[in-house]
Amino acid sequence: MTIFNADSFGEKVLRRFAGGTSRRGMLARIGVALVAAPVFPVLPVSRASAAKPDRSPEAKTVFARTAQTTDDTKCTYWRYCAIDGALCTCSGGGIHSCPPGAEPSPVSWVGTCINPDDGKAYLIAYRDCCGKSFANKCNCDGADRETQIYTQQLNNDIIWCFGVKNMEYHCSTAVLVGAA
Amino acid sequence: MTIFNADSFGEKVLRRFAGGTSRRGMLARIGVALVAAPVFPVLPVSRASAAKPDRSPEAKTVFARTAQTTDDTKCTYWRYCAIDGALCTCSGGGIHSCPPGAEPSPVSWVGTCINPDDGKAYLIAYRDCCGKSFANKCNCDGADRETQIYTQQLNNDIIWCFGVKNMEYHCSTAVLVGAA
Amino acid sequence: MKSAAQFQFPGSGLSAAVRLACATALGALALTATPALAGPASVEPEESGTTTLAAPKPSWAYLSRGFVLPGTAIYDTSTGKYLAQIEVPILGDLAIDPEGKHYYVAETAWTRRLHGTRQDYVSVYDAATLKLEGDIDMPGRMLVGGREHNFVLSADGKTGYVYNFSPVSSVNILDLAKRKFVKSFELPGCADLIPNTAVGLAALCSDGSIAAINLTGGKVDITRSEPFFSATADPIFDNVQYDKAKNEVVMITYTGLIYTAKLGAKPTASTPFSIQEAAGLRKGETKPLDLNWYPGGRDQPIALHRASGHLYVLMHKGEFWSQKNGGEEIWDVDLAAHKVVKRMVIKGHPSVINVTQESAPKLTLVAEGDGDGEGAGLAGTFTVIDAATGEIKHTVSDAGSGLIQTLP
Amino acid sequence: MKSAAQFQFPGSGLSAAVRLACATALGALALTATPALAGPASVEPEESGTTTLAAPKPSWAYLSRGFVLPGTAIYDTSTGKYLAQIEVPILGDLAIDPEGKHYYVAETAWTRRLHGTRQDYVSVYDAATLKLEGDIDMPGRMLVGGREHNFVLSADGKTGYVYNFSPVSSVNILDLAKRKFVKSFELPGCADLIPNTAVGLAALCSDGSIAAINLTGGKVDITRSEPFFSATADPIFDNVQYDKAKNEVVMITYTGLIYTAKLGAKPTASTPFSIQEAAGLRKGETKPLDLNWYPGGRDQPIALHRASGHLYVLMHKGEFWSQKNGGEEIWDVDLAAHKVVKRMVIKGHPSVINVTQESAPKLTLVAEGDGDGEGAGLAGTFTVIDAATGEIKHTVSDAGSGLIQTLP
Repeated sequence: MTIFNADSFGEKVLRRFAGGTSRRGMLARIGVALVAAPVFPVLPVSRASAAKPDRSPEAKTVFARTAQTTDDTKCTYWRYCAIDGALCTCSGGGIHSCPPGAEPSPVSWVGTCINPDDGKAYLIAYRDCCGKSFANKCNCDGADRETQIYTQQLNNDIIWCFGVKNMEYHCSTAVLVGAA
Repeated sequence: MTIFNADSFGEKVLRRFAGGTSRRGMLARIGVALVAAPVFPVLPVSRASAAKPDRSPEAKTVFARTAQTTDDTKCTYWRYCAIDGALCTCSGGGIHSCPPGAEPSPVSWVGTCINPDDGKAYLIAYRDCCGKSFANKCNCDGADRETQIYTQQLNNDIIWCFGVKNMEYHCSTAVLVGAA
Repeated sequence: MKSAAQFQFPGSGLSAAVRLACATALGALALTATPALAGPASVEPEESGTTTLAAPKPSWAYLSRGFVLPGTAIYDTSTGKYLAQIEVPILGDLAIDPEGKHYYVAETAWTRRLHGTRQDYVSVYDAATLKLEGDIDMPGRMLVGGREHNFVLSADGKTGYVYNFSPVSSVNILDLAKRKFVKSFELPGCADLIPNTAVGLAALCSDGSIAAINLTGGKVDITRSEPFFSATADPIFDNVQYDKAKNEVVMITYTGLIYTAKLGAKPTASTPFSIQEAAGLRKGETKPLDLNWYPGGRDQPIALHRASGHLYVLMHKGEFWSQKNGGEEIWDVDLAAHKVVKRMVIKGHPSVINVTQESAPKLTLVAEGDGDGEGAGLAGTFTVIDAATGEIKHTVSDAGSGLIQTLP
Repeated sequence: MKSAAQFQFPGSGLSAAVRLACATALGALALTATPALAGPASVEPEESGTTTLAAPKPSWAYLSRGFVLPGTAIYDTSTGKYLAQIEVPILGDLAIDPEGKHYYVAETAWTRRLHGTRQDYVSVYDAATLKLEGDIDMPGRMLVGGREHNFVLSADGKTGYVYNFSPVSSVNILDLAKRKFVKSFELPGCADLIPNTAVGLAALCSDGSIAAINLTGGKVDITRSEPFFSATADPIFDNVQYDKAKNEVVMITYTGLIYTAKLGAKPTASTPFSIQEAAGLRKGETKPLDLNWYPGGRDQPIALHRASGHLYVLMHKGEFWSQKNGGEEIWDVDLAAHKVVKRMVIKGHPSVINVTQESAPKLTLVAEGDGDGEGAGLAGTFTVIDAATGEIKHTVSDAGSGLIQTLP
């Protein structure tokens, strides 16, 4: 049986949605849904180099080779390898905080970015901040392992504002979820 | 008694609003309203040089001295002396026609512009075309005899879209109403 | 001077224009002390009116202005002239009636701009007057920009299909003749709706297959092809090109593999060929540090001229995962011959390409440019190029930065 | 493979996020074949949150982004830092609660973007969280950009006044404490609402007077001053400057005449003085071909520092009827002394000026620039200048092009 990996969706957020239940409880509930739907294809993810990650410079994308870890208001900041949109860090928010009045979307697209300081890959949830007009500041458009809309959770063109009052797109954050 | 000069508001349009009644009938109806309201100030207009117009180059504004009569898609076209907004001539409309899908506002602000070909002054009704998103093409901002919002009909910042289905501003036309 | 603000017009039954006349008259201006009718105007006053459009032509290009300014501009590629603007909001999707009678716009609005109640609907516009004829309400739609396959019509133009992601993946079916929402069905794991003659629809799926969606029976029947591409390692660009006459779809992957799939009840994909190899170069690879030519563009990297079977592809130099980069060249691919027959150098790194379906096709490009307003969709330059000669026919600056559509 | 699209989640009571997890899981991706909980993440996952704002400060500037992009940006002029965006739509009007607890936005929306039902209302936002607390519906409002006097609050912040032009001129009164529309009254021939301590309101009128609007009784009582300016030959710029402590208003005309009017039950205007004469130059004239310095700016040509009685005016060289031209210099006028005490050369022809009410005031400017996006409100540069020294403290490009407001 294939089990859902909550990390890919930001386990904390799922937990919050489930009303503070434990990760194990959460997974169990999702597991039920999956088990109940065996007729659907449940394929292993081929997240880039998920199995045996090669973090040598030769294995790094252009973005990863030139990324920096000091200024999160620049498109070259390491976590932005697959971001698309206005940086919340330029719009009154933070790297994982929405600006005042905006609501973080509980669901998001994800990316796998390499931190040049330790050479390790991390799972990043690009959580849109929603319900306010487009900030239009520090617009970035990362493309590492970004795919198309038939694989929604790896596509960064979609307005990722679900479960919020209004889906208007304001800006994007890059939340560290864990090691990839 | 002071009588309303329908020219200032585009007499044809007033006539249309009144359901095809004659100009005289129209004036009579407005006259009633004015007569019925003697407590309100009814001052003569001091439209620039209305009494004894001086059309010599020395009496012309900067705009009038440099205006042209050949290209109505340029801000320097003579009728645009007090226009503010996107030219409908650049947006699929004409000098007195709205682009497809837009509705001409029956009321408008007015200007008095000098045609350099005959040196005469004409009354221009700047009729906004409404109900479509801002065209944002060939934006011009004339200022001849343009005043502030306490004299609405000579102000060109107001969205002049009344009596139309939706007041969204699309573009502006410059309709020749008559000799000033 | 003192005045009573409670004054009511005796002529309160008058229209808005007359009331304005009164109101401003009372307020003072635009009155003369000279007698009215002192002399007739020396010039006949002009009538205001509204222009209308001709029926849609194969030479027309429909250019979405992008993410900041609403509106899709219609240009005639023969003259370079701007004709009008269709009211497609930001993130709205335009579908053109194959009969040329209507434009359909799938859109989403909240009753009070950024709050209130969400509404999803298709607005119906007359193609000649661009007047709104009505809305068809529906349960929802995906909010994303720059996609051609989230709102598609059946070949006869009588049925509309709107992709929804709520975040459950589904499709709304609309009867455009009756102007009614018919029903929704879930479409797990697939997106990018493609018309599919006789069957209903097709869609791309995340397992690397194409699904045929049979809508002819009471039950929605979804049949997938064998998986033939990797949705994560080498994805197919969303904006695949559909050829109605052949009921075929032409696709390209990030590395530059070109596939043709025959649709129908069970789709089958061709063996792909490499666009780089078709140009006499080495195949595109997914690994880093491998410098090559790759297809790319923010929204629309390929355009198919159906009658001639030529695919025009925006290509740029770089490494893999540069799929959003704009083009440095247009590669003209003869699909039957598996050959790149021409490479045209272009300026400004356009991220969108399309082609008119005329017998002498014209290429249309949108490049956002690097100036002020970059990323804001205001600085986009629209270029029309003769596909045969590569000659630039028209250039329009400040045109927009979104998708280009042409007649279906 | 075939699948039934009619599938329903057993967990349909789950939230949207979980349904997404399920939906996409079913669709294929974001799953691993490795056991879950194979090892704890080596890094603690971050929590998402939303930042809040401090209480409004005298150093803050509220900059409307203009005619294309909605939103009013808050900048701290001390640091040049962008703090947040208040949801003021295009043509919306912002009023700042003098208690610093709320922001009020008067706006107009149709239920379906460009069609449906018109709605006019004031949205109430919490000043710390910028969360919408509710709307106060009202009969209508004037649609115009860049005006400070279409939505004003009483000195105690408990009453809001919204100017309406339908095209009949009127005023809506709102009870902001109870969040209710109270009533409307007609205001023929006047506009530009100004608070008027103890009485209610004042307004500028087209007969060249100021009206006092007494709202203390059951009946609205409108008393006009003697006419003192010509609304057509030498108009006063709409964005007059109100001094709450003195219940006075400072105004400038197109030629450069500076008036101060004492408000109250019957307003009286001072004898004006010429800004050019106050600088040792000859007075501005209305006739063509007379080259001089004139005040001007698209929206906001003057700013009053109330405590010191200094008026800062955007001035440009030109002829009369150049009132929309941006500034080439800022003239610092000592109102009591009738003297221009300083002239500062500025770049970019800013069309908007304001000043913070700090003891060491800072001037704030917006200039639209001449680049791409001109007229579109995207290329505007925001500049902060030390009013005492003229030193540029901060410059922010792509900031917007609309009105600047500061604390009331």
